[in-house]
Amino acid sequence: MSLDVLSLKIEFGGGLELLFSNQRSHNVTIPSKVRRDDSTSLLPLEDGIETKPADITYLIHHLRDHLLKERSELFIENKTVRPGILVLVNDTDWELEGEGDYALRNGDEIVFISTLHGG
Amino acid sequence: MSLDVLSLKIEFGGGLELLFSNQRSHNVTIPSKVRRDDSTSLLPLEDGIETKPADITYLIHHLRDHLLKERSELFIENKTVRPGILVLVNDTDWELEGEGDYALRNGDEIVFISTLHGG
Amino acid sequence: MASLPLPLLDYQRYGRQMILDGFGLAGQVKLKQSSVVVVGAGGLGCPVLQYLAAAGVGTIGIIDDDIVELSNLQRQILHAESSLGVHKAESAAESISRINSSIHVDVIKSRLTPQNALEILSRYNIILDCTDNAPTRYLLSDVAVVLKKPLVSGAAQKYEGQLVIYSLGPDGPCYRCLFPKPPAPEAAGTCEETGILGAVTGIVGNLQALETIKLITGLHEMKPSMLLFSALGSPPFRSIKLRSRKADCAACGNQDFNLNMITETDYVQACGGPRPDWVQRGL
Amino acid sequence: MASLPLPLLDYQRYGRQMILDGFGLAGQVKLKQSSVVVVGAGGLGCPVLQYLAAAGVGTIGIIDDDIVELSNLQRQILHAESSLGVHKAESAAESISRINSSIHVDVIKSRLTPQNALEILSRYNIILDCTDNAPTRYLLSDVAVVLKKPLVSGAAQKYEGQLVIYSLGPDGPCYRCLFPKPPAPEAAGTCEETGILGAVTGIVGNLQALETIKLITGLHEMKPSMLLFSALGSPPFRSIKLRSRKADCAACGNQDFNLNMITETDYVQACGGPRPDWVQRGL
Ligand SMILES: [Zn+2]
Ligand SMILES: [Zn+2]
Repeated sequence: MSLDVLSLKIEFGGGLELLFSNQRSHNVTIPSKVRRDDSTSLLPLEDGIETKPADITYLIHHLRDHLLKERSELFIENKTVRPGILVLVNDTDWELEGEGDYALRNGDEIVFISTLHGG
Repeated sequence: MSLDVLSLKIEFGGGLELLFSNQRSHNVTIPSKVRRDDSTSLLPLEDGIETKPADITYLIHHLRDHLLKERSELFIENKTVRPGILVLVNDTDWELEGEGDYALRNGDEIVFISTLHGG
Repeated sequence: MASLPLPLLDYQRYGRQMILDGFGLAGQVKLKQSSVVVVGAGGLGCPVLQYLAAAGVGTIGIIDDDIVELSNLQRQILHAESSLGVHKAESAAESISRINSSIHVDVIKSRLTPQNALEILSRYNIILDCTDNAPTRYLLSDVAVVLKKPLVSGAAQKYEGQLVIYSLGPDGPCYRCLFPKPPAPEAAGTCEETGILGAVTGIVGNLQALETIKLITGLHEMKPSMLLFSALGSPPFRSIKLRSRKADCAACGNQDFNLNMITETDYVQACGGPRPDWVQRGL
Repeated sequence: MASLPLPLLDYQRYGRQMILDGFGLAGQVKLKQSSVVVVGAGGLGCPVLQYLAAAGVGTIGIIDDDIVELSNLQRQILHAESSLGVHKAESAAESISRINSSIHVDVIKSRLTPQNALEILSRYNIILDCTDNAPTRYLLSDVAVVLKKPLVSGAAQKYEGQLVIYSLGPDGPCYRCLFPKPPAPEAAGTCEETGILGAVTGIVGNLQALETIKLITGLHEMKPSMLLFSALGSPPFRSIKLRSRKADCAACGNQDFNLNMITETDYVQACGGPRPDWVQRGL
C-alpha cells in the first residue's frame, strides 16, 4: 500500500445514523498507517511510536473521535462496536474478513448496522 | 487497454435466460479488438481487416453466435437488441453509456433484461 | 375555536407513521388530501390498495372490469372465496373499506380505453400501473405524459418483478423513452398465460405503495431508476440508474403529443392481438 | 382408481404457481404437507400469513396474545375496523380463512415463554419471527437451534427492514452467532415506541413469506445471507454475505445446549426490562 491516506465510504443504518448527524452516508479519509494503540491524534507519527496498517478497530476509534456527535457508548464498547451492531466490509459480514483486524484498503465500503427488533 | 481479451459478466433476466440454456449468469471472454463489421469469427484478424475496440454491438452479435441456443429473433433485430429489451452496463441504463457504441472494459457486467408485462 | 387539521382519532390511527422523521402531521394531511388511481385490482393492485388504504390516502380509484376467479386467489389477497364471480373492483373496494372506512373509494368497472382513459385518469394525482398487458402499459404511459402525472409502474412474471416511476418530475423518462417499440407478442410472452408466484406480486405491489407514499409526502428522491427483483437471484434486488426523458421520444419528446394522437394510436396492433385486454385481468 | 395427489380444484386454484419452473405439482404437494408457525400477527405477520395462506401452506400456526387496537390498522392489514378489541391471532385466522378455507389454522392466544416455546414450536416445520422485541427474538433463535429448524426472521423499524434465515441448513448461523450479547435497552430503541411505515413491514413480511415458500419447495439456495432494506436508501436493498455458524456460539456452538439452558437463561434481563413483551405487540 503506497498511499498515505485511505478514502473510505462509510454507511450507518438501523438507527445508528442518528449518532452521526442523522446522515447515512459519509466519505471518510484516514491515514493508511496509524498508531498501534488506536489513538487518533492527527499529529505526525514520530520515531519510536508503534504503528500498524489502518484496520477496522482503528476506524471505529477514528469515527468516534472525529465523526460521532453524541453518546459514544451507543457506538463503541471495549475497543469494538457495542453489542447489537454488525459491521459489513464491502457487503460481507466482517467476521469473514478478520473483524477488527481487517486491514482497510482504499475505496472500501464499511457499513455499520444496528440490529432492528421491531415488527 | 493492453489486454488481448476482455472477461465480462453477462446476466439475462425477464425471460431472456430461456434463450441461453435457462441460465441467468454467464462469464464470457471476447477479444478486445474485433472486426468492424461485427462478424464474430474467431480466426485471427488479418492485415487490411477493419477493426474497432469491442463494443456492446459486437457483444450482442457474439452472444448470438456463441451463446444463444435458439430463436435469435427473440434477442437481436437490426444489429441491436429486439424491442422490449433493456441493456444495463454496470447497473446503468446503456443509453447513458453510448448504447451499442459503449467500449467494453475488462470486468464489466452487462445485463440484458426483457421488460415484463404481467401483474 | 380552530379546528384540527385531522380528526382526533386519526392521530391515534396514524400515529406510528406520523412520528417518523420527515413524515409528521404534514405528511398525513398530504395523504388525506391526495387521490390515487390503481389500474388493475389483481396481483399487484391488491397489496397496493391495502397499504394505500391503511396509510390513509384520502381518495382511491380502482379500475378493473374483470371478475374474481378461483385461479386469482393464489395471489390476489383482497379477494376472498366468497367474492368468486364478483367484480374485482367491487371486491377490492369492500376489502379496503373494512380496513379504513374513512377513505373515499371510486369503483370503476369499465374497461380503460384510449377513448375514456384521459377523462377517468385526470381526476387523480398519481396513476399506478398494476396491469398485466403491454397495450395498457403503453396507453397508461401516454396518458401520464399528457396529464404530466407520475406513473408508478409495477410488473411481475414468474419469479421476477420490475418497478419504475415513469414521468417522474420534469426530466423522468416515459415508458416509450425506454421501450420505443412494443415487442412482438411472441417475444413478450405476456399476452399468453404465464406462471406467477404470489409473494412476488406482493413484494412489487408493496414497493409501488411505498413509492406512491414517498411521492405524496415529499420523501422521494426524484431520480429516475428501475428496481429489478428476482426471487431466485443472488442478490435478489438490483437498482438501475435510468436515462432522462429522450428528446426524440414519440410521446414525451413531442410538444404536440396530445389526446388525439393517443386515440389514433393503434394500441391493438401494438401487442399484435386482435382484441387487447384493455383492462387488467389480474394476471 | 388411483387418487390425485391434490383435490381437482387445487389444480385450478394454484395453477399459476404450479406451472413455474422448479415448482410444479411436487412443490404444491410440499406446501400442502408443510406446517409453519408465525410468531406475531402484527405488521410483519399479517402479510406473511396472507401469502402463505394464499399459496396453500397446509398448516399455519398463529401465535399472538395481543388484541387489535386502532393504532395497528395503519399497517396490520389482516385486521379490520370491526376487529378492534379482538385477539389478533383470531382476527388474522379469520381473515386468512376467508382467502383459503382449505388450510388448517391453529390459533394460539397464549404468551410465548421459555417454558412453553419448545413444546408449541416443535409442532411445525418452519418458524417465522414476526415479533417486535429483542427477548423474544433471542428466545426464538434458541428454540430454533434446539429444534434444528430454520427461523425466518424479519424486523422493521421506521423506514428500514432486515431479513435473515437463522439456523439455515447445517452451517447457518443463529441469532447469537451474529449478536452474542443483547444490546442494552437504551441502545435498542425497541422496547420503547418507535415509528414504522406500513409498507415497510409489508415488504419485509412478503419477503419472509417468499423465503418460507422457497425453503418448503426446495427452491432456496441455502446460503446464509442478510437482506437490508431502507425505504429512503439509494439503492434501497443490500444483500450481505453472512458468516457460518460460530464454533464458540453459546447456543448453536454448544453441543450440550438444550431445553433446560433456555429455561434458565434470563431473557427478561436480556432486554433490561422488568416485564418483557414475550408476545409480539405488533409494533
Ligand atoms: Zn418518453
Ligand atoms: Zn449460534
